[in-house]
Amino acid sequence: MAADTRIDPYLVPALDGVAYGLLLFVAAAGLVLCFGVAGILNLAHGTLYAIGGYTAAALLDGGWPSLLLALAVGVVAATAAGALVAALLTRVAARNHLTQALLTFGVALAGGSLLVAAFGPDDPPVRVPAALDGSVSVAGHRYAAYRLVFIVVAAVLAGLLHLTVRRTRAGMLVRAAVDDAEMVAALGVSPAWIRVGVLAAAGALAGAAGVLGAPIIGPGPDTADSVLLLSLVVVVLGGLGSMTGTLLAALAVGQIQTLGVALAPAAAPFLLFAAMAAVLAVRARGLATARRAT
Amino acid sequence: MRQEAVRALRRGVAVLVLAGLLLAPWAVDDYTAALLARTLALGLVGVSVALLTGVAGLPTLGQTAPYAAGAYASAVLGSRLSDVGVVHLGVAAAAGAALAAATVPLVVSARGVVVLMITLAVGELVVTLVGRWRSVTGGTDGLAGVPPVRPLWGLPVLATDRARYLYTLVVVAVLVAAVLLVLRTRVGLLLRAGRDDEARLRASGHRVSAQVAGVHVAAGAVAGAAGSLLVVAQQFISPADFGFDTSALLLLGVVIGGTASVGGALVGAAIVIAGRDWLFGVLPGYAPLVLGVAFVVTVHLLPGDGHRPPAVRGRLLPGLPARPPDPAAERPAPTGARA
Amino acid sequence: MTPLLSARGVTVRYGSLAALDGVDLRVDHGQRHALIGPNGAGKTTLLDVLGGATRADGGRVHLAGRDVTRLGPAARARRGIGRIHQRPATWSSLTATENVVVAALPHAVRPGRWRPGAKRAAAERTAGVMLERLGLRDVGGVPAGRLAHGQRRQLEIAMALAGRPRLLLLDEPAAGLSAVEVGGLVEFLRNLPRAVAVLLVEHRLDLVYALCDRVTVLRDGRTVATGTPAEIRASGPVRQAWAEGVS
Amino acid sequence: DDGPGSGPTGSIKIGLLASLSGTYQAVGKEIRAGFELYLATHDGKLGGRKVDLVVADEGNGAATAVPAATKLLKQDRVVALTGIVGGGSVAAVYPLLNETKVPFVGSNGRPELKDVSRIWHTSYLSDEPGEAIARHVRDNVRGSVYAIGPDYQGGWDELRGFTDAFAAAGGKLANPDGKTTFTPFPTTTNFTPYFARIKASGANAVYTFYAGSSAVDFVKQYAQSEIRDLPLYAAGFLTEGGVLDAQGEAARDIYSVLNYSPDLDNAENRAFVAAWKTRNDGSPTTYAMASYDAAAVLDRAIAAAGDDPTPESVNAAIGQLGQIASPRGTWQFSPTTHAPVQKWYLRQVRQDGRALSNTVVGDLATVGG
Amino acid sequence: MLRTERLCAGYAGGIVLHEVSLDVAAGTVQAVVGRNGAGKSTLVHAVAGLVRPYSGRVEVGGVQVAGRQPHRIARCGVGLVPQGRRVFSRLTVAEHLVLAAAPWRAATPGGEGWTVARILELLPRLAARLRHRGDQLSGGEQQMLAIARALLGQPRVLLLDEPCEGLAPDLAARVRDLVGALARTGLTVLLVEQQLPYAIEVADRIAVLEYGRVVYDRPADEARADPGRLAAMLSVAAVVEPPAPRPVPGLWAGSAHLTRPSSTGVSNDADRHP
Ligand SMILES: Nc1ncnc2c1ncn2[C@@H]1O[C@H](COP(=O)(O)OP(=O)(O)OP(=O)(O)O)[C@@H](O)[C@H]1O
Ligand SMILES: Nc1ncnc2c1ncn2[C@@H]1O[C@H](COP(=O)(O)OP(=O)(O)OP(=O)(O)O)[C@@H](O)[C@H]1O
Ligand SMILES: [Mg+2]
Ligand SMILES: [Mg+2]
Repeated sequence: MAADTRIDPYLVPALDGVAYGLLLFVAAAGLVLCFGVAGILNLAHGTLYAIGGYTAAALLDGGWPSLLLALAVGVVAATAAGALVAALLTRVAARNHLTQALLTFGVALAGGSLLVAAFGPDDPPVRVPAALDGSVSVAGHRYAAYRLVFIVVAAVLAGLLHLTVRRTRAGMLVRAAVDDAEMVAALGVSPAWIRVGVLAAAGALAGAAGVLGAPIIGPGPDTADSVLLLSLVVVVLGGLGSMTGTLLAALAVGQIQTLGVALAPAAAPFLLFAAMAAVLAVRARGLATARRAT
Repeated sequence: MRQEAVRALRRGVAVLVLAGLLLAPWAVDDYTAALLARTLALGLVGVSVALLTGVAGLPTLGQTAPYAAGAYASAVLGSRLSDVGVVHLGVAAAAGAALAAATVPLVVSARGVVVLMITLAVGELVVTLVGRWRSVTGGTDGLAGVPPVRPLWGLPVLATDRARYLYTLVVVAVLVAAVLLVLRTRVGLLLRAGRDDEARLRASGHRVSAQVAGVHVAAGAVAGAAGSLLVVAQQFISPADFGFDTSALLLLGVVIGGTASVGGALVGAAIVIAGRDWLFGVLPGYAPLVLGVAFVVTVHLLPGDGHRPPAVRGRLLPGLPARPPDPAAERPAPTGARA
Repeated sequence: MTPLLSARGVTVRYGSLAALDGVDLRVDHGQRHALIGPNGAGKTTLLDVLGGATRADGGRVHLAGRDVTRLGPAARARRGIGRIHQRPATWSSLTATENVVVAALPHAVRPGRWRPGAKRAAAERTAGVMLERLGLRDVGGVPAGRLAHGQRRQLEIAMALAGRPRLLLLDEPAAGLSAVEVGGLVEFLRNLPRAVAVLLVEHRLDLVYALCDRVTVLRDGRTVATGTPAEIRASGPVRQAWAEGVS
Repeated sequence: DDGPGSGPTGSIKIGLLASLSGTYQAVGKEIRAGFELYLATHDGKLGGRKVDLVVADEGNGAATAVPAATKLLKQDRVVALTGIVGGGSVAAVYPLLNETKVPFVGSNGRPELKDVSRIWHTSYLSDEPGEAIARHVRDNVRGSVYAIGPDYQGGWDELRGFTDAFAAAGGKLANPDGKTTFTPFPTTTNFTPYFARIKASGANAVYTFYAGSSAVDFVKQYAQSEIRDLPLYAAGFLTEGGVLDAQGEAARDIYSVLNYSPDLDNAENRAFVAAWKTRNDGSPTTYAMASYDAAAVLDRAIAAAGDDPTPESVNAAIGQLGQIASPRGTWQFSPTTHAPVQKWYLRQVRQDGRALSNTVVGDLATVGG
Repeated sequence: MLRTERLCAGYAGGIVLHEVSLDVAAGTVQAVVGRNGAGKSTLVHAVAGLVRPYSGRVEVGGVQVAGRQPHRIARCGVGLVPQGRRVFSRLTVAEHLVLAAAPWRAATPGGEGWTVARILELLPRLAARLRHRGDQLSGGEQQMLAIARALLGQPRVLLLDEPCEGLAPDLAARVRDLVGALARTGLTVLLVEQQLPYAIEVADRIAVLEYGRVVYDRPADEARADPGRLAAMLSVAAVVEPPAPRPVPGLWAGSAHLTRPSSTGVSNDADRHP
């Protein structure tokens, strides 16, 4: 009984941490592909997500068909935006990560203000299908139904991504191009088209995440920045390119943001970054001492 | 032949810029002088970012941390000690160096994008701390009414925008010259070598970790000194001066300036920051749009450097370990991010 | 007499694969020692262990009687191990001269009183000599990243020598060198002062026999044989090892 | 066509600094619209002089606000400055105001300042909303109240205003350590862990202050949480302006305290709301109203400042204004704080035609001074 | 089949190749030799499109390809084994083999196509390393992988830039045999080789590059007949005798058995290969 009351208040945060972590994974999925796997630093990722979010806000009317429509439109729009980024990332611009950062940050700045100009400075309301817009009872606590749905969506996405990257020829080409684009070209495949494909696919993922995640991390002037930052954290913590690593990282970040905050509210403002710096530093040390074949 | 011409051209431009900067306060109004002073301070932080990012190959988003440490040390501690600028500079540089030294264990073995994220975290932590330590830093509202300083013992206090600007200019010029001089010695050579291939440097018997730690602390000191200049230029500091967007713009400015070039970093950072400040004034509401488009255009105008991209230590995307580390180490520990 | 270098029971495992499995090796002062064996035998891995780039899972390495097993590559380099890599490793944005200067710096003795730049000047003198000897003087001002493959390999040899090694670890120094350069290399190594011992990994047996006074054959991570070149050539088992290694 | 009593005319430069980009741009745009509305309804004149309104972007805070303000004060040499969303930005601009001796009629953020001789605010002090509602909460909630807010200066002030007055009125906080819970700002987007703590504390009601997207997140998650049945009291910004649309149904029934509501029944407000609706979508917010009032204050002060209004004379004139009729009801500057002494209203989010809106359900206290 | 005509190419630093004209008939091997830095790799890169020629023509099967993007040239049937291996460090050997297979191209003219099975038969060492990543291979293993990668693309024209570098002697010999065999099936080969005797043995024609110019281009028979001229051209002093073309069976035949570690004294016997 006593133990029960001690654990009970943390039950919902822990569950929420899972759902939130999975949302982070979905939001970061596009960036995993782009930066983690293909090595293209796309700082406009958050903007692609925001495109999906605004689409959801504009199209969702509380019914299921509108969800499908929003998903379709959001994915198409974000894919197009991803392809646009790829078009701007010519060979010159893509020559290294820092120039990529410069260019995509520019796209993010400009895209962000265009979105705000189009949709206004306020956070628009998002209406999810009525069946999901409520709370359900979990172990005697109320919990938002929509968040539970995320567990399924994220699991499917993680599996698909893993298969695509590890098992398909396309996935191998993408990884090969990171190592040596010229040799990929010598195999008869255009590295430029790989770049376009990756950014478009990342855009599609971000768009889907934006539509589906809109009820939780909703569209607004800040969305792009916060999604980008969280995604970067998750991707880097996940070890760049490993799907399982990214999933675990997302879950860990989710728990820190919920359970960690519930356990130590006073430390909340420091918790996130302190943990991240510590983990990365420890892991970097691990890598530095790991063997290397010369 | 062509290279010499380019070098001569560059030298000419540098002289022109310097002359322009010296004469500027008599040619422009107070607003522009104040803007220039602030910009120069940020340009100096840009120099420290370039020192790490371009010269040593450790891309950083966290130079705002020693910058903030220097600024607050100068405003709080320096003001109590004396009203002499060089004392403030010393205190600020020491504070910046101390903060950088404290974070050396975090940075020293990380490379590439991991450094980027660790330094980002350090920067955010420092800003959070500054925002909450109200008794000393004035909290999120900042520290207003910092008393003016005199550059040296016996000189009058800096009361006008023009005087403040000239003081900033002199200090920045001296510090940048010092950095350039040091980089011309073997220190610069070793840093560039480390950026290319660290393992080879070790195989030649160099202590790479000590070298990384050293440049990190030195860059911290430069950023700290810049913090003191910000206090002079602006007479007000708040955590907002040291936020993530400042770091990001500085890094981008350094990229525009040519990553590995100290002078370029100063100019690049200054252009980006001044451009933003100026745009906020003249194009209210459209500044981000214009800035964004400007970035996109700039990338395509940047001079290409032949075949090989300038190296970042271990590239931004570090190679995988030769052998997968054991699963326990691979599991990411809990962390978070700013939303 | 204590050997210059002795390695005992060196083992390196990558997962289930043992790249090195209890290898013993002894290099005497001034010796020219060759390490041969089929592809994937573990030669490079052994050099990595000796140079400190790879930490062994088992075994010990002694340099001039001192246990250096736990030292990193930098410390070993300062104790006199010079290294060239199978894939030429140079600092690509530095010029050839600067490469050699950097390699010489930890070992450059500064003359007398401290003067700014004295150490670098000393290193620069060393670099000049080394480049001259390896025939790289013409490309001294070219960034290493723009050198042809063979030039880079020669550059690395110059770098290794600039570090005043007692022991040179050479991983296929002749690979990718043209016939003239190979000739130069052989000449060069022959004239190397006897104070420098050499451990040479090479697939070109002609070079091995021309240069070395001792040969160790490695296969599947084990030493198969050690002896003089004549003994090795005469050995049946070695021939077999070699032939099987490739089929 | 000069107004009667006004001397030789020339135009007069007024600087408006507000967040037109970044996190607070929603507020910034209301402020700009409020000021421009006053000008539009008054022939583009203040005190009988054609106004040359110079607008600059405050951005996200002090770092961008300072250069923009420097430009207004030192390059454009405005006679008076108005606007400014963030309290931090005001603090940052403050030394400049002292240096250039230009009066500032702020319409939103108000930090703690040593010397307010040139600083005026048409908004409120950050601790006043809480102070105004504390007694009401004490009287209407049976049991303890949980206080929670964002962790920055504005949040500290807002919550301190409530907790101090609440304690003075004999109320009891439900927070375990008796202190307000502060959430990292603006990083917190997920409030579920805090709701779990509130549930565990056994509180009977919640008092809070959030604005902007934090407010949206807080309200939406609150409505789906296990404490959704606890009454929620808040400083009015929780449901003010655009955020209410984004919150939708989730905001229904929330109580808030504010110095303004578009449905207030007085002549000034009817005129103001009608004019607003012809030029903008939706109803005006307190931000727009405060900026409208700032224009009104400047209008009267410039008129009173004589033939050649200088920053000094305008500043002196502001001090002599006395009662000001405003859409929020009549108010006046407190001689000590230079912020309004004004009436506060209790509002509840209710159905109003097709949309939800903040409906005034009672008067609270007159606070200020 | 492969022709270059007055081909000029170089890097931002300047011109490296000066009007290089070569004509490689289908089914023959053209060897290119020359000192370090002579421009051999640059020539290979220029043909493959990795270096953009300044002027001149490159024809593959009669089609002018100079100036095209490298992947387009590859699709014309040009396979490349680059100097320095350049295997993909994060891909496993198996993944390399999957990637290299060119699904859009039919089998090589004349021969049956290269399959993974055939490759693994030729290079059995790779079969044991299928799950290793590129950066976990030894130098020689990487070289094998680079060769495998090029062959699986079913090339009509094969560019080999020192394909035997780092290979153990008998494997190197097998690769050389393979080059000859490939040419006999109709493949066109441009072979950069440092070891003159090998080049002479396997090639149909030999060209010498010096400072980016072709200073010698004759049928290999002529070179065989008069190796001195070629050697002089490359100014090879007879410091080291040319190595035996391949390990003859019985190379190390003998009776001496070696103990491990044997401690026979240091012998300074600098004797040479038979
Ligand atoms: N990091 C690693 N992970 C897994 N296996 C490795 C790693 N490094 C080397 N190996 C394996 O260890 C074995 C020995 O490699 P090593 O590089 O020492 O061979 P080598 O004798 O130098 O061969 P070569 O003559 O081809 O260069 C090889 O089979 C290689 O695949
Ligand atoms: N990326 C580059 N940028 C500038 N110059 C280069 C570059 N690569 C090679 N060079 C120069 O071009 C010339 C020819 O180089 P190349 O690599 O073609 O020679 P090579 O004949 O292949 O030599 P090796 O036998 O050593 O491989 C050399 O002088 C070299 O310095
Ligand atoms: Mg090897
Ligand atoms: Mg070559």
